[in-house]
Amino acid sequence: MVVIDIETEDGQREALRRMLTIRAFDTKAGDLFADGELPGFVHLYVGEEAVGVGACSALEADDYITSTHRGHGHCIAKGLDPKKMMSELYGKADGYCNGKGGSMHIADVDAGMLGANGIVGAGPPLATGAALTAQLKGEDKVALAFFGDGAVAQGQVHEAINIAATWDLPAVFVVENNQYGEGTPVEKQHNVQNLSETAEAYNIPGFTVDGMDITAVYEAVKEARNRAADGQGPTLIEAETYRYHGHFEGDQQPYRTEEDIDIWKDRDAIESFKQRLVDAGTITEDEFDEMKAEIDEQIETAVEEAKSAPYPDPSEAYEDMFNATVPEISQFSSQMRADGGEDR
Amino acid sequence: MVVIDIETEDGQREALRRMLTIRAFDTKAGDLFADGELPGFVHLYVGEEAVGVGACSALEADDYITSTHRGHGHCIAKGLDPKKMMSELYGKADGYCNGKGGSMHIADVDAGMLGANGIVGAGPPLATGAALTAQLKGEDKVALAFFGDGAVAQGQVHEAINIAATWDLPAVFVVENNQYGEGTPVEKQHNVQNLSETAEAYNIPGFTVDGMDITAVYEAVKEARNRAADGQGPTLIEAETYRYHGHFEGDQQPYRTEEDIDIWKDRDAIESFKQRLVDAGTITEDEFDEMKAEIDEQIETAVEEAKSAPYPDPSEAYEDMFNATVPEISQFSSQMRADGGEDR
Amino acid sequence: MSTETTSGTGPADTQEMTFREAIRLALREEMERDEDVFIMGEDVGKFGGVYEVTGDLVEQFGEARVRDTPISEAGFMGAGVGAAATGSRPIVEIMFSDFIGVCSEQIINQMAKNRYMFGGKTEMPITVRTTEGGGSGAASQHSGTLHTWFAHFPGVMAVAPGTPESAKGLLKSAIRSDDPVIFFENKEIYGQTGEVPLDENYTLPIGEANVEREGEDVTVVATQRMVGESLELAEELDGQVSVEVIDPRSLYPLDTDTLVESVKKTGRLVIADESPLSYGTHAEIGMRVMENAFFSLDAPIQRVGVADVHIPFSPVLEDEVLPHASDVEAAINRIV
Amino acid sequence: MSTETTSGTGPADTQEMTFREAIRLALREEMERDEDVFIMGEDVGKFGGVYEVTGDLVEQFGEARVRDTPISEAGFMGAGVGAAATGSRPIVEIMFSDFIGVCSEQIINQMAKNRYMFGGKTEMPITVRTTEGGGSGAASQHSGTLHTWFAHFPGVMAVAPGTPESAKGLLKSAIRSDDPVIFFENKEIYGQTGEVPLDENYTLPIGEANVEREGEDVTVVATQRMVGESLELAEELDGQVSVEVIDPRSLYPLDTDTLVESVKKTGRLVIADESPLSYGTHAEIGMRVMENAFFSLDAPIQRVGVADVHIPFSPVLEDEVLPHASDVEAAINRIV
Ligand SMILES: Cc1ncc(C[n+]2csc(CCOP(=O)(O)OP(=O)(O)O)c2C)c(N)n1
Ligand SMILES: Cc1ncc(C[n+]2csc(CCOP(=O)(O)OP(=O)(O)O)c2C)c(N)n1
Ligand SMILES: [Mg+2]
Ligand SMILES: [Mg+2]
Repeated sequence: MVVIDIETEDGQREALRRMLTIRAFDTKAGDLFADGELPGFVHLYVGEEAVGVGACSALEADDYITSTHRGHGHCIAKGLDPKKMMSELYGKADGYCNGKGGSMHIADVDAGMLGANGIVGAGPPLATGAALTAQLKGEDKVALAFFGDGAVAQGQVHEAINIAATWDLPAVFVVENNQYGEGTPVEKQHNVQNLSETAEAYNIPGFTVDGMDITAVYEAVKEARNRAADGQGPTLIEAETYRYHGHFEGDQQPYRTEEDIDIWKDRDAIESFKQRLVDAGTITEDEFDEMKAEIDEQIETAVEEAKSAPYPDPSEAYEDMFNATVPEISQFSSQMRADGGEDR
Repeated sequence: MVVIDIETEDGQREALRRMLTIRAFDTKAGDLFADGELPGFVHLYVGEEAVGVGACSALEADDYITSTHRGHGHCIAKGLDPKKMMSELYGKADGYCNGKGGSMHIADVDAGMLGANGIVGAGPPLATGAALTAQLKGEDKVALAFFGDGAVAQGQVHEAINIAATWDLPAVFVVENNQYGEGTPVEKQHNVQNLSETAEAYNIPGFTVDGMDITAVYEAVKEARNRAADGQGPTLIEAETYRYHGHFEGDQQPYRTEEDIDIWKDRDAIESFKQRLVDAGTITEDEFDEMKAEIDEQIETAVEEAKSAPYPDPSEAYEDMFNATVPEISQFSSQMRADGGEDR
Repeated sequence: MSTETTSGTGPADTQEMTFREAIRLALREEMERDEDVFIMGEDVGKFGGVYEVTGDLVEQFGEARVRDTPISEAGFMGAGVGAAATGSRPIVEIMFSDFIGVCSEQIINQMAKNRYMFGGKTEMPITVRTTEGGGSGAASQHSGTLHTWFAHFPGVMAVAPGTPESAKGLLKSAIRSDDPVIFFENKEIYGQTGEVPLDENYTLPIGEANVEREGEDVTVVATQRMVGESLELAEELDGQVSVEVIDPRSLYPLDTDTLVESVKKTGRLVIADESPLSYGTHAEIGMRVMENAFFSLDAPIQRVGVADVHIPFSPVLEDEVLPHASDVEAAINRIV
Repeated sequence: MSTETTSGTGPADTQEMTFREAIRLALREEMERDEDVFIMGEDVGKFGGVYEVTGDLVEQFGEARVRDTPISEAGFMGAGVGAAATGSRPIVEIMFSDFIGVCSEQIINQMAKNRYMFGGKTEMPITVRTTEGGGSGAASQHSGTLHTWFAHFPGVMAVAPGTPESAKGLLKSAIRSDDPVIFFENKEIYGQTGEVPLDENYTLPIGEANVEREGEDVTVVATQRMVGESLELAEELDGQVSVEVIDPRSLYPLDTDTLVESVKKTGRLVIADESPLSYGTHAEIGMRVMENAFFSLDAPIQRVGVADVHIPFSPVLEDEVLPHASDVEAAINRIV
């Protein structure tokens, strides 16, 4: 992973680029899904870009993140390659998971990305475990878990934070409060006003930050990373944000109106960050447009390449279950394959 | 269940009687276990009597409680019959569960006692559900969950409290902080100083009370019950207490010393409550001794009767799985029984 | 498909509807019939359920009885158990059976055990509805078939119907039952249609298999999606091989008699179910038949299922691992 | 019992020890051998484990590597998965397998699926140790036998040894394995003794059954406690019936070949395992044998297990439902 030093101008431009890449990637993914191009579900990160990029900009290259079903943004923020991501969305052999994972399971463990995750709340315990490895081995690594407002109601999230807090593990917990868990608003899921109040239950620092402001996210996570790396244990950060699309593509969204969405769009994170950079002279309008065009083209190319990439061979469905060889799989599968191969 | 009005002298005497009954019952159970009389595990409530009795004194007859593996005290506090409890500990046919449940599963749903429970943290969701029934049916009933300090680290406890808080259910959550989960001290399980701080995560009232003082427990629970019945939602009460025995009988207790225990014994809840009643003239020393002797005799009788009571017929092992008849059970069991019946 | 009804009304009283609609109808009728029935789950209310099963029920019954929950399956599964123990008759929806690992404790140690542990002194009238199965590119964490776990675990009934009619009749029985029932809905057949009795008292007993099609040469015991696929295959093979197709409908209790009777007639058995093969539903069905029709079997029993892998994302891979009619056909060919 | 070792040292290098001690020895040796190995669970440290398995290990390896946890099985199971994905080799203890319902999500959706979902690009070197079985009056929530769940669920290996020697050899293999292994320890045999190789490199391959005793008339496939009971029974029956006793040791993968070979010789099979019978371990073993030795079977396969009930508390009831040697004997008598 290329680390972004967001305190430099280069870093700021790179952060902007990643936010734009997420937006372009996920907008495109939404269109492709609507066109029936992509199988399964896609959950888009559009609107929430400042959270993923702000948080990852505060990490070091070897740090870990865990992600969610809404994971594309985290992947790009952590430096993953949109091309291999797009191929994965298409289920192609050159995707991150060779087509086995799809949108909800993109991972690149070597890059510290421990996996998107289809199970709400499953990521934080994994981050606690990655932080435990770091503590046991005395490595200067931190594990950051992204999870949603809805996930805060999951038992295993509670358990993971409590363990990390009790053991002073180098972990950072980032709640992406995008105001809804599917169609259920946050106030129907929790009794607290701010989800950062749950930090009180673990006697760890808890902050609510503006998730539409990349700098605010960056600063909070930076401080949390420093604490964590220092042996002072985890921090809980709630980033208030909003998803512009439905929960998944196809969601009719009976639970909110266009106007509700517009209120947040008016505070769009990319727009405002860009404006700040323009005002500061870090980037010009022209450079910005160029950057955007470049990214759009990058994504177009990714789509083209993904489309034309080969599917995995069907036989690969029976590989990768175990490191060891398990006779059951080869026996059962060779029988299944011998049978009906042709008319599938 | 006979409700105790602890604000009357009769009620105070009855509360004292129940505390003494718990102490006598569980001390006896410990002796019987040591003598190899009782199968399985027994977890004793000795030392914690003020919590169970104080809390149940604040309930109405139709209210529900859920309990734990350390449930004898809750049973007696809720008015269950020590005789049927003792029979259950012996696995006899006239026990509360006809011998099927044993110490860890005593229940009397009609009396509002929804069951001791061998799974740490499993009770609070059940209490949330009982409270939900009350809310849905508009009944004036409250459900109170007892659980340990260790259980606060369980995900389902978090989920249960969050749901009850979000739905304003008539529930009361009572943490019996006896300072240990098995051999692990509370500070190795949690990062907070007082477990009542976890109430902040649910935006509900949280109190820490002296669990060695029955009045303190009673008052806190009474207020919580009123709130709950009033539609104002749950309260979390931490009662600080101590178990005088090991986690289970047989525990070598490498994690603490006799002196540690003595510090708490000096503040014994029964001793101090008795002293207050004697000072107030509610009971005389003689009356107290008489009460104690009566209870000891009651427990002795319970043991004698339990010993001589018949075991359930072995065939009953195949009953009670379902309300409906399931052919599998009768087929498999009749085969098993036809076989090896005699030499068991 | 049979159109038996318990009330004796004729086949005229049926209506063609989808599997999904049949379930919704069962829910609606039982909620109308019994005030103690309520539904609890994630986005079952205004959202209508991610597979649109609860649909508009919230409009008729209100938010209290069609209740959106926080994402806390253990909490609300446990709340269902506690509610069932205190006079309610809850229906708990777990969006995908793949998620049941977050709340299986409340199922196995509370729901399934209370009655027994308490010496029969309590009832547990709760129904858990959940979805199963691959076929839509939902990948490994949203495509599993887990019913073997709950067919195996004592103290719960496991129902997994293959047709809209069975779905209605069995779900109504599940809701009315005083025992806990886990009701598995295969996502791929939500849109399949069939004639469904409109009689509000139409129920099907849990534990009765249904001979969906009679045949002489081979018995295909098929569940869920495989029922329809096997019926189509049987039609195709008509004239060459005479295939009897049976939907056990309930996996626990399992109607051994109907299966055994069929195999005594045909002498051959293929079991088609989407579970992973090792220690799967197939093995029990096979053993039951073997124990009761050992000397009638003319050929080894054939299992059609998933070859002990997860359901992969890529369409080519997913298609590869899922059982299809072609696999059933190959299995038939091996033994006929 | 065989005393094969992988290093070629002789039988002199064994020592009699209990099942519990054999496990502790395996843990100690692997922790000495590999710094990345650590143990995590409730009261595994100073307390020594409720069944005294970890014992004094904390004194040798310290509290960081023999790590007491909060009562948060999902949290620390998930932490185990996360640790395994990042270079550690954790051993997670779940005190009773009955509790596994609070953390099965992390097993089935993370531990078991990561490698596959990620296209083989990660390893999952984690071992879960847990206890099973009835016989000590621990009642329904502390006496279950749940291994069928994990033998069935794809992506984890399920090991359930019946002797101290197997326990040592297989646990060491489990810890060294880069795949997730769930290691089931029957509580009732913790005190049973046997000769155990002391060689630090003694391991047993996961997936190999062991013929514990050769015989001609009937094959008894027995697991866990039933291994010892069946061996004793075989001795008793010596002269009347010649009983072959096989411990599969690993339920997934299952050594079909060894079982099939035996049944081809004896023509008769009894399967004794403490799982509930319906959809239990027995059914798969039976099906495998039937699929591969159909025409060698001279009599229906017999299953000995628990008749689909929970383990009750009262000693008379518990004794009634648990399988015993007498049940195995009756099963043999039915077919020999
Ligand atoms: C344990 C579990 N329960 C339910 C679901 C279904 N589900 C997927 S995403 C989602 C909403 C999650 O809300 P939140 O955590 O706020 O994340 P967001 O989608 O808003 O990013 C739900 C209920 C799941 N995947 N896992
Ligand atoms: C889910 C679960 N995990 C672990 C256990 C084993 N166990 C039984 S009691 C206990 C300690 C409980 O501590 P606490 O909640 O403080 O209650 P206490 O025993 O102190 O009353 C443990 C770990 C269990 N029964 N259930
Ligand atoms: Mg959200
Ligand atoms: Mg405690």
